[in-house]
Formats: sequence, structure tokens, C-alpha cells
Amino acid sequence: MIKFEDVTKIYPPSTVGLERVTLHIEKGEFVFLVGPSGSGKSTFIRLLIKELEPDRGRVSVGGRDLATLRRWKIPYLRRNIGCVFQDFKLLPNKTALENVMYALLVTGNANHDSKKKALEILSLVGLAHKEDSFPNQMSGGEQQRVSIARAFVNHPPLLIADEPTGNLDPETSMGIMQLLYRINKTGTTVLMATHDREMVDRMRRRVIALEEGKVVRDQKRGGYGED
Amino acid sequence: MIKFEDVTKIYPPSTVGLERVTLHIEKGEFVFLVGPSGSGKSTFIRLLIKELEPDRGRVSVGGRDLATLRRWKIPYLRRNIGCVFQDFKLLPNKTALENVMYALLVTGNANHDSKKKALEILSLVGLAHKEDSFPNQMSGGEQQRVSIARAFVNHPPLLIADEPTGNLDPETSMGIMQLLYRINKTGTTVLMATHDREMVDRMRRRVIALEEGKVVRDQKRGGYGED
Amino acid sequence: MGRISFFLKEAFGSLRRNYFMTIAALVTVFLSMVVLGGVLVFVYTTSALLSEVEQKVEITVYLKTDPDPSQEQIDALQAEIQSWKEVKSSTFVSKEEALNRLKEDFKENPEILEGLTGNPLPASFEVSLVDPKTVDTVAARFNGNASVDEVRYGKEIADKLFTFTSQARNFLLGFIVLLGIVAVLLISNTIRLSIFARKREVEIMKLVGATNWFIRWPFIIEGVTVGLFGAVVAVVVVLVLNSVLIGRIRDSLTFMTVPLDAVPYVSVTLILLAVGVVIGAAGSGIGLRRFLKI
Amino acid sequence: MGRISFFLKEAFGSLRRNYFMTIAALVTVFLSMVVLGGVLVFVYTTSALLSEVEQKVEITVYLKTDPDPSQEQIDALQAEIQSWKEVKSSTFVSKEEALNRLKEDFKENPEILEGLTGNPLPASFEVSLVDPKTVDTVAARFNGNASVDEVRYGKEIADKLFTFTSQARNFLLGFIVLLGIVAVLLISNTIRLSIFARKREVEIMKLVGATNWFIRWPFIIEGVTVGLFGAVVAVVVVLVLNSVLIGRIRDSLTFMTVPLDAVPYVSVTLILLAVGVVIGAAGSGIGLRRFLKI
Ligand SMILES: Nc1ncnc2c1ncn2[C@@H]1O[C@H](COP(=O)(O)OP(=O)(O)OP(=O)(O)O)[C@@H](O)[C@H]1O
Ligand SMILES: Nc1ncnc2c1ncn2[C@@H]1O[C@H](COP(=O)(O)OP(=O)(O)OP(=O)(O)O)[C@@H](O)[C@H]1O
Ligand SMILES: [Mg+2]
Ligand SMILES: [Mg+2]
Repeated sequence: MIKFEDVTKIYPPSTVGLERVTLHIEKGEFVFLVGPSGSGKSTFIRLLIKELEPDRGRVSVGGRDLATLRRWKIPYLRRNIGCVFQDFKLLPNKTALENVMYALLVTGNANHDSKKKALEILSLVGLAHKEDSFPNQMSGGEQQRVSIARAFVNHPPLLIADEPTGNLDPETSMGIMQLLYRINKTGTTVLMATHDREMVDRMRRRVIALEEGKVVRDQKRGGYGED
Repeated sequence: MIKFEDVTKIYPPSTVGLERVTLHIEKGEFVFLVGPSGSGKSTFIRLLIKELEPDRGRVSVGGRDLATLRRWKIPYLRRNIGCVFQDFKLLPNKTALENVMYALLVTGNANHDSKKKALEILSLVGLAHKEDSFPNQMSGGEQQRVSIARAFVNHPPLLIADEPTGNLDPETSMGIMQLLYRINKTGTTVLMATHDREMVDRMRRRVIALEEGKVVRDQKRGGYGED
Repeated sequence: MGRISFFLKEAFGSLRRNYFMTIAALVTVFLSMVVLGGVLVFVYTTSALLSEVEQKVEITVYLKTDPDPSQEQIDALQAEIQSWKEVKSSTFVSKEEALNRLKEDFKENPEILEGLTGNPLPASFEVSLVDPKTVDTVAARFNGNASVDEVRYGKEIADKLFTFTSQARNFLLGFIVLLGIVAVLLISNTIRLSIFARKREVEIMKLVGATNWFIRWPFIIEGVTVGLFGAVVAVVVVLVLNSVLIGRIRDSLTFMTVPLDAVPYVSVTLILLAVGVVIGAAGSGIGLRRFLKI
Repeated sequence: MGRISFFLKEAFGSLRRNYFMTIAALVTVFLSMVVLGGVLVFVYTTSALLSEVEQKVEITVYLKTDPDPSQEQIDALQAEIQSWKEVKSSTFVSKEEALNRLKEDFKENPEILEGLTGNPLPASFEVSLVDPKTVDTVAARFNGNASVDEVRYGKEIADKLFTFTSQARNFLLGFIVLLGIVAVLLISNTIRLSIFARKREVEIMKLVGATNWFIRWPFIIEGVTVGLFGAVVAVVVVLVLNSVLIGRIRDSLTFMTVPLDAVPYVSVTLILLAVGVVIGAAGSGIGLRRFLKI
């Protein structure tokens, strides 16, 4: 599903984002991406949706080399990757419901149940009562859950989440994790950057640890820290 | 230091932010504010810096009733409250260093060592090397730490932090907590909204738990969940 | 929900929610258009006045006096003159009428004409032209005509006048073009500024998989709406102001026929509306470009 | 670091970092100012032309003919006329000169004047005035003068002309005022838009304890800089264009003295600069207000 081959990303002038990262994530895997603050987790994710271009090496998603992907095809790539952004990236002038629906509408084949679908997903993350709230009328955790709902709603084959529980209490986090787990069970590949030690330790899934842009650990059934 | 008397805040039209909250925080205390997402933690904090006005009841800080505080005196109140915002609130057109210095400069009596002071605080949160980076050139955790540095730099008598470790790995979080602990030791009152169960359970300080805007628990030496 | 209705809903929702920027853009469009429209009207009116002045250029054709031409010759000449398509009208001034005019001129000092015996004045044709610029050509046609003694049309004055009016017209045209460019720049500038304020929004749309056109359409509809609406209000203001002002000016200008119908309302309206719509659409489309690159 | 130097550093840093908005604001200021300045120059020039036309109003004072006044009487009258402060100049036209002019007029038909014996024409004074509007008063002074037969100054034409010129002046003044308002609105509109884009920034500043004036000063300095700079460039463009255009127009307008010095460069410059600075400062200050309320 995801293939990084010797990928290096340097932010000008010389900040290392990622350095010589080579890894492979199979379809259907559930992967935690961990590492201290500033270790390159978000950079990894931004390369996957071609928000950034690598300086060296090759990134491919679903068998497609992103370097050779034509500009006009990028939106189609992104529709197949649900992404929860670390800073939520909600549209400020749209309500919770409209934000979630937007991800359905961009595909063009949105039909009459797109609203129903979006509402379903919003209840799933516990925000049915906030459908008409604008982002600046919601708490941090609520915004984060809208971002999660938007990433899910399309049932994309690849789901990426950048610290999706950073603003959530443990109980709500658990709920979200169970949701991710169920989604993964249906065959969706899930990649999640997180700092939640408890969660990683409990799930015992593949853990990729970054440090200063380099992969320092890649464990099939790992914990947050070294075992 | 902080006194809430029967404070209610309703967001129009009818969302409960806080409901009939009465509590008292002494000078020098270290208080955790916990509760599920959307329970009113940020609302509590926004009332303290008079970003919001309560619909009913009285909020006072340092013996001063905020309702009677004249508009032009609000900046002076805020200078005495260091605040780490949940969404960081960094100035996008200023570097990390400039953001931290800004909190010194607003007081007007900034002198030549304001730059030195700001740099010191930045190293304290592990960001000495990022002094010239703009917010959009930093990782989520780095931005959060700049926000923390800015809140500290004035040595305010009251320090408020709204989920200051949501985007930080456990190690860095621990560092920040130790910093807050040391600051509290020097007499500064610290109020921290958080979802970090591990941290709350380990520190064993006063815990105020909110739920749907109401105080449901106020324990002298509590843990994240009910004991 | 069809695509078009979605885009329309998006556009109007956004105009409402970003009402501050909508108003700012509307104000800019309106003001630029009022100035542009006002000047258009002014130029049209002035240009009509210039034509009026040019119409004063007439050819006076003096007939021979010794002997005077016969009535047949006069009729033949008149018929010929009126057959020329350059000629708007021609008036025959008989010898008697010429004398009467002279007497009128000297009614304060009739002594001067006392000694006059007979009528030494020639008859003449006063020829006015459809296009005064053809004066040279028309005048030349009388050369060698047996009944014609002399052709006068103030060649020097006419030439100077035409240089002046053509310069004035060039100047006015230049002014309009310049002002048109200014209006276009001002409006597109404002539209781009208001798009700039929504830069983040556009980037987010791209990141969740919207194609460029999916993002662009609502913005273009917004631009067109603002451009059209601002232009409509401006047209109304300009035309109302114009009819009020023209009325007043006409009252004070009794010695000159001010051509009230000189302003082609329809074309002024169309020009303003077209500028509004095109700049609205283009401003949005082009303003977006840099933010769509993500 | 002193306060003022901090504010200056803030302002210029921000102008640089928000270069897109800086350029947009500069363009708006520049364009509005060029139009305003261009029209100012146009109005000054036109107004000077109107004065030129008004100067053509002269009083012709015909002296009695039967008998003609003596040389002493003429001298006395001339002295008196020239002593009036309203009078710019007066020319004496003797009987002989009057006859010569008449002969010149009729050189094509000398027959008309053939019968003339003696010189029936009156001598006259042609009086031009400092301020043509005083024509009524001055003309009235000749009433009852023993040597004067008749005073003519085309009262009707003069009155009409003055109504026209004063209407035209009012119109031009109205145009300038309107355009001034438009320029002010356009500029402050753009400045407010660019502040709007920085709304969040301002709110953050307030939340970390900045006073309103601490936030305001850098914005005001930015506004003044943009206003001043845009105005300076506009002034240069307007004055250069003006001197080029005036040269061309003068060449084509040989029958009328175009007053090249009519445009008071200094006051045009000062007006534009003042408008730029004031609107820049006020636009920033007022635009901020709503975001400072937090
Ligand atoms: N746009 C940018 N320009 C320059 N440097 C950047 C930029 N974005 C990120 N960086 C730097 O690249 C490094 C990796 O950043 P990244 O955002 O990938 O970290 P992260 O692992 O997501 O951290 P966190 O857990 O704090 O979110 C950091 O040192 C950061 O400062
Ligand atoms: N500006 C607003 N307008 C309307 N409702 C609001 C607004 N801000 C917050 N709310 C609502 O008030 C409630 C309390 O919000 P608050 O931000 O205080 O929660 P919180 O405890 O900080 O949550 P989190 O842990 O997710 O940050 C939530 O239901 C939220 O949706
Ligand atoms: Mg990150
Ligand atoms: Mg909160």
C-alpha cells in the first residue's frame, strides 16, 4: 500500500524532516507512527498526500509513484486517503455537517444520502448534536472529532491520522481507537501518528519509531517505548 | 487567587458552557482541570482572562471582580496571567523568538535583556534551535512549546495552561510538567486543563472535574478518574 | 443535489458568511463603476457638444453678380448640391435677403448704407454638412462652376477646430481607456485581497481532494455576483445623476442645444455590466491560481 | 530598544512579511490618487480656460457723434476709466480707426461703402476688466456721462456666459469632491480588508496583554507608509503626464492661450500627500476598532 524508498526531505535551508527512510506498509495493516516532538511524523504524512515533495527517494501509494503523478490527478489520490490533520484543517465557514459532507461532495458522485451518511458518521464520533456548529463554536476535542469524521466518511482504502486523540479525554480516545480498529478490520489500511503511550502499548500493533527524521525502530507487535 | 461564584456561561442560543460553578483556588495552588471533551474546561479558562463574560455569577482573579474591570485595564489583567492556549495562538508573522518576546514587549518596560530572557525560556522548552522559525515552519509540538514559553516568560503570578501537552510525546510532556512544578514551587498559581491521565495520577494534586459544564468532583489530592 | 445548484449554494452561502468582504468588494465595484460610468457619460456628452460645435462649420457659396445667374441656373445648382450625400441641408439666400441682413446689422448707423443704390450683394447658398470633415472635398466641387463666384468656409478656423476636436476626442478616449484600466485593476485587486484572506480555506479544500474547478466555480460565481450587483447599482446611480444633471445644464445652456439623447444609455449600461461580470469572474479565477498549487 | 523604534520595526517588518497585501494596498492608493490627481489637474486647467473665456467679456463705450467730444473730454474720460480699480485695460478707438475696421470688413464688397460721405461712425473705448463679473457695475458708471452715447457689453450673452461658467465650476467642484470621497472610500476599504485578513493576529495580541495603542501604532505607521508612498508615486505620474499632455494640447490650441501655469503643482502635491497620509492613518485606526474589542 505504502512504500518509502530511501526518502529524504530537507526543509530549506537545512532542517531535516525525514532522512533516508525506507519502509513498506502492506494493505490492511494497522501502524503506529511514534517519536518525540519534531521527529518527522507529520512530514511523513504530508509526503503521503503529496502536500510535500521528497528531496530524494521515492514515495508510492497503492502502487503509484507519487513523483510521476500528474498535477491534475492529485485530488483523486487524496480522495482515496482519509486524513485527520494534526491541526484539524476544518473549513471555518462551514458547519460540522458541511465540513464532513464536503469530503463526499468533492468526489462529484454525491447523491441524496450524502447528508444521511455524514450525520451517521457524526453520531459515531459523538457529535450528532453539533451538526450545525461552526468550528469556532466547538471545543478543541469536538473539532478534532469532526476532522476524524471527515476522514472516515468516504470509506477510503487508506486512513491516516496525525495525533487524532491529542485533544481528547481517555474515554473518547478509546472510542475513537475502537472505531479505527473496526475500520481496519474491514480491510482499510490505518496509519496513525500518536503520543498516546497507553493506547500503543495496549493495541500491540506494528510500531514505527522516528527520531530526528530517521526510522529507529520498526516492530511487528511493539509498544510505545522500546521493549 | 481565583474565585468563581455561581458562574454560568451559555453560548447562544443554548449551549451550556459552564453551569453554576462555584469554586475557589488559593494563591500557590496547583490545580488540574479535567473532564470529557466539551465539558467546559476551555470556557472556564476563557472566563478567567475575560475573553468571555459570564451570563450569571461572578468571576474574580487576584481579588478583582472581572465584571467591574474597566475595558482599558483588561490588558494589565492579562499580563499577570500567563496563558497556554489549546490552539497555541501564535502570531503567524513572527518567529518563535519574536512570539516569546512579544509578551515581554507588551508590558512596555522591556529592556535590553528581553531577548536574552526569551532565548533562555526557549532553551528551557528545548527549542533554542528554532528561534528563527515561523509557526508554519514548526511541528505541532514545537508550536505548543513556543506557546508555553510565551506564557512563562513574564513570570506571571498565575499560569493557565489549556492541554499544554496534547501534542507532546510523553518524555517532552514530563519535562514540561517538571517545569510547571518548579514554577509552582516559586509561588506561582498553576491551573492546567488536561487529558493526560498518567500525569494527573502521578502528580496527586488538586483535581477539579467538569462534566457538561458542572463541577462534578473537587478533590484535594485526586487522580484523573474517581478514586 | 446537482452540481450547479451546489456551486450556487456554496457561492451565496459564502457571500453571506463573509459578509464583511462581500460588502468591501461591492463598495469597490460600485465606486469604480460610478466613476467609470460618470466619466463615460461625461465623455459622450462632451463628444456630442464637440460635434455640435463642428456642425457650425458651413460652406457659403457666393454666386456671381455681374450678371446674376438665372433662376434656372440657381435651381440646377441647388438640385446638384442637394444630391450630394455629404450635404445635410442647403439654404438659398437671395440678393434681397442679403441686403436685409446687412440693413439689420447696421440699424444703429443707418447713415452708412444711405448712399447705397441698387443691390451690390451676391446671392448665396449656405451649405451644412453631414460630416463637417468633408468640407474641403465639398468646397472643391464648386471650382469652375459657371454660376459660382467664390466659396468660403473659413478653412483655417475649420482646420484648427478639427485639430482641436480630434485632440479633445483622443484625450477623452485616452481618459476613458485609462479609467477603465484603473477600474479593472482596483476591482480585481480587491477581489484578490478577499480571496487572499481565504487562502487557508482553499488549501484545505485541496487537501481533502477537491479538484481546481470544484473550488473555482463557487469563487467565480461569487465574483460575478459581486461584479454584476455592484455594476447594476452603479448604472442606476449614474443614469439618475445624469438625467438630473443634464436637466440643470440644459437650463443654463440655452444658447447651445445640449443633445439630451447623446448618452446611449443602453451601451453605457452594457459596458458597465460587462466590465463588472468579466472582472468579477476573471479576478476570482486569477486570484485563486496561486493558492491552488498545493 | 525604544518604543518608537519598536513600532517602526514592527510596521516595516509587517509590510515586508505581508508583502502581498502591501502591494495590493499600494496599488489601490496609487490608482485612486492618480485619478484624483489627474482630475484635479484637469479641473484646474478647465477652470483657467473658463476664466480665459470670461475675460472676453468687454465693455464697448460709444461716444457721442453729434458733436464729437473734444480731445480734452476724451482724455478726461480715459483718465477716469483707468483710475477705476476694476478696469484691467482700456483702448481708445478713434472715429478713423472705426471706419478703417469697417472698410476692412467690407473689402470684398467695397460698393456698399462707396456712397459714404464723411465718417458717421462714433469713437469708442474698449474696456476690459480685472474681474469680468463686475461688468454690470462698471457699465452703470457711464450712465449720464456727457460724452457717452451708448454702453454695450452684450448683457444677455454675458449673463448667460457667467451662469454657464459658474455652473461648470460647481459641476467641476462637485466632481472633485465626489472623486475625493470615492478615493477615500476605496483606499480605506482596501486598508480595512487587509487588516481584516489579520484579524486573528490582532485578537492574539489582545489576548497576550497588548494595549490597544500598542497594537494600533504599528498598523497606523503601516497605513501612513502605504498612503504616503502610493501618493508620492501618483504625484510624480500625474505631474509628468500633465506636463506632457499640456505641451500637446497647447500645440493644438493656438487660438486660445492655455495657461500652462494654471496648475498649482504645490497644492496638488500637498493635497494628494495629505489625503494619502490621513486616509492611511485613519483607515488603519478605524479598521482595527472592531477587532480590538476582545
Ligand atoms: N514548513 C517547515 N519549514 C521548516 N521546517 C519545518 C517545516 N515543517 C516542519 N519542520 C521541521 O521539521 C521537523 C519535523 O517536523 P514534523 O512536523 O514532521 O514533526 P512531528 O514528528 O510531526 O512533531 P510533533 O509531534 O511535534 O507534531 C521539525 O524539526 C520541524 O521544525
Ligand atoms: N463560541 C462558541 N459558541 C457556541 N458554543 C461553544 C463555543 N465555544 C464552545 N462551545 C461549546 O461549549 C461547550 C464547552 O466547550 P469548551 O471549549 O469549554 O470544552 P472543553 O472542555 O475545553 O473541551 P475540549 O477538551 O474538547 O477542549 C462545548 O459543547 C462547545 O461545543
Ligand atoms: Mg506533527
Ligand atoms: Mg478545550
